[in-house]
Amino acid sequence: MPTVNLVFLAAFRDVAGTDRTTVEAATPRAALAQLGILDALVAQTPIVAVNQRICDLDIALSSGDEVALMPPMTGG
Amino acid sequence: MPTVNLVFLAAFRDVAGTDRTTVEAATPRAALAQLGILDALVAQTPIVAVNQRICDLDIALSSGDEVALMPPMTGG
Amino acid sequence: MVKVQRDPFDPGALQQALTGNEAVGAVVTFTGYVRQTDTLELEHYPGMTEAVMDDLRSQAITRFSLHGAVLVHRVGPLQTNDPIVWVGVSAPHRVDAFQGAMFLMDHLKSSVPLWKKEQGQWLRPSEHDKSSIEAWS
Amino acid sequence: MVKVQRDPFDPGALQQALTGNEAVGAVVTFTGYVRQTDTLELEHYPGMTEAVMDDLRSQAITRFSLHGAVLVHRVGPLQTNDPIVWVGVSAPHRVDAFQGAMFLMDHLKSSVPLWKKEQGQWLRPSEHDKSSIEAWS
Repeated sequence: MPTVNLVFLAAFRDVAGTDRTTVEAATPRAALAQLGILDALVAQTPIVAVNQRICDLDIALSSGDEVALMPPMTGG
Repeated sequence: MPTVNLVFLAAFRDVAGTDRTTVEAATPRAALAQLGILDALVAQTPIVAVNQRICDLDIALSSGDEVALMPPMTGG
Repeated sequence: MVKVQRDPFDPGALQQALTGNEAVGAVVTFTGYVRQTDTLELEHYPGMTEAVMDDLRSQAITRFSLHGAVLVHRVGPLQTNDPIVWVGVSAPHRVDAFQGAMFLMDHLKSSVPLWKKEQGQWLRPSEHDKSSIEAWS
Repeated sequence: MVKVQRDPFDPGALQQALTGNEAVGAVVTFTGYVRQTDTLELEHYPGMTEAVMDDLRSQAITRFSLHGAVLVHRVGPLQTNDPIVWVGVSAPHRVDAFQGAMFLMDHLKSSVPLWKKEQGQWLRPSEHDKSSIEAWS
């Protein structure tokens, strides 16, 4: 099982209770389920980036990947 | 018959051969006809202003009016 | 503010006049520059040009709920790369600011007494500039 | 140029970088300011934010035949009246310049990893901002 680094941005830091953690998981969805925050995040239409590229929750992860969970963006 | 001051702007100076002249005329159209340049100007879709307000060629003039003949505008 | 002048202007300094109010969330500016040309000269009709610009400014402020609007147009001889026109508007929101600036520029192109002479020839308005105006009415 | 920074910026100085080329007839700039607020804070995702802005910049240059484009966005704590975002584009003609600047601003609002926290609350995107993006696709 790949070891990946999860990064939580903005409002999602509050949901995850941390800005960064490491888990073993095959997909972003599995990683969030393991942390018990999958439903809470999915309800907030998350954007997922793996190594800073936008992906979906079911992409296959590799060890060392950085998986970012981002709420809808509000710049400008 | 009112005495009015005609002002020719930009390309219309070349048509009129002057930038400014005084004539006695009841309307802008009559003034231009008197100068022999009515057809030449009308062919170039003139804008007419009397005392700096846009009017048409058939407005009744009063003595002392400033009648400007302007070609289509090209600012910006 | 509305101004017709022979001298150059400084876009950064002009923008200052539009800022510093807590209702303003957006400032859009347009600067027109002279593209590669041998000679360009601009003529206006003193008095009327300023009055028409001022009326246009009032129309834009009302129509797009602008907070402020500034129009500056140069006249006289101009060189390649010279700034020729500046329009800046401030508004609470970005869409109004963009719309206001476009409205003003479209009208400056063909509804304000200004005429360009390039290389000795008086320019004619383009069909595009004429139809841009109609889109606002 | 694309930049994410904590420090303020100078719109006039930024515009300088877009001028001085004889193909450029039009420069459109947008400056966003913080409207009346108690506290505003902006977060980004270092690396990805810049990369997405850079990609957006390239898209705009190609799509609207721009000559140049600059995007600057501030992060960190901000005060009322602070400039927060600057977009400037140069193009041969005004319509492309306006379109390019609007495209960039619409995307900065909801397609770039940036998040606003106002008075302790993370903001949600507005329906208007979401639909603005769809209009470009």
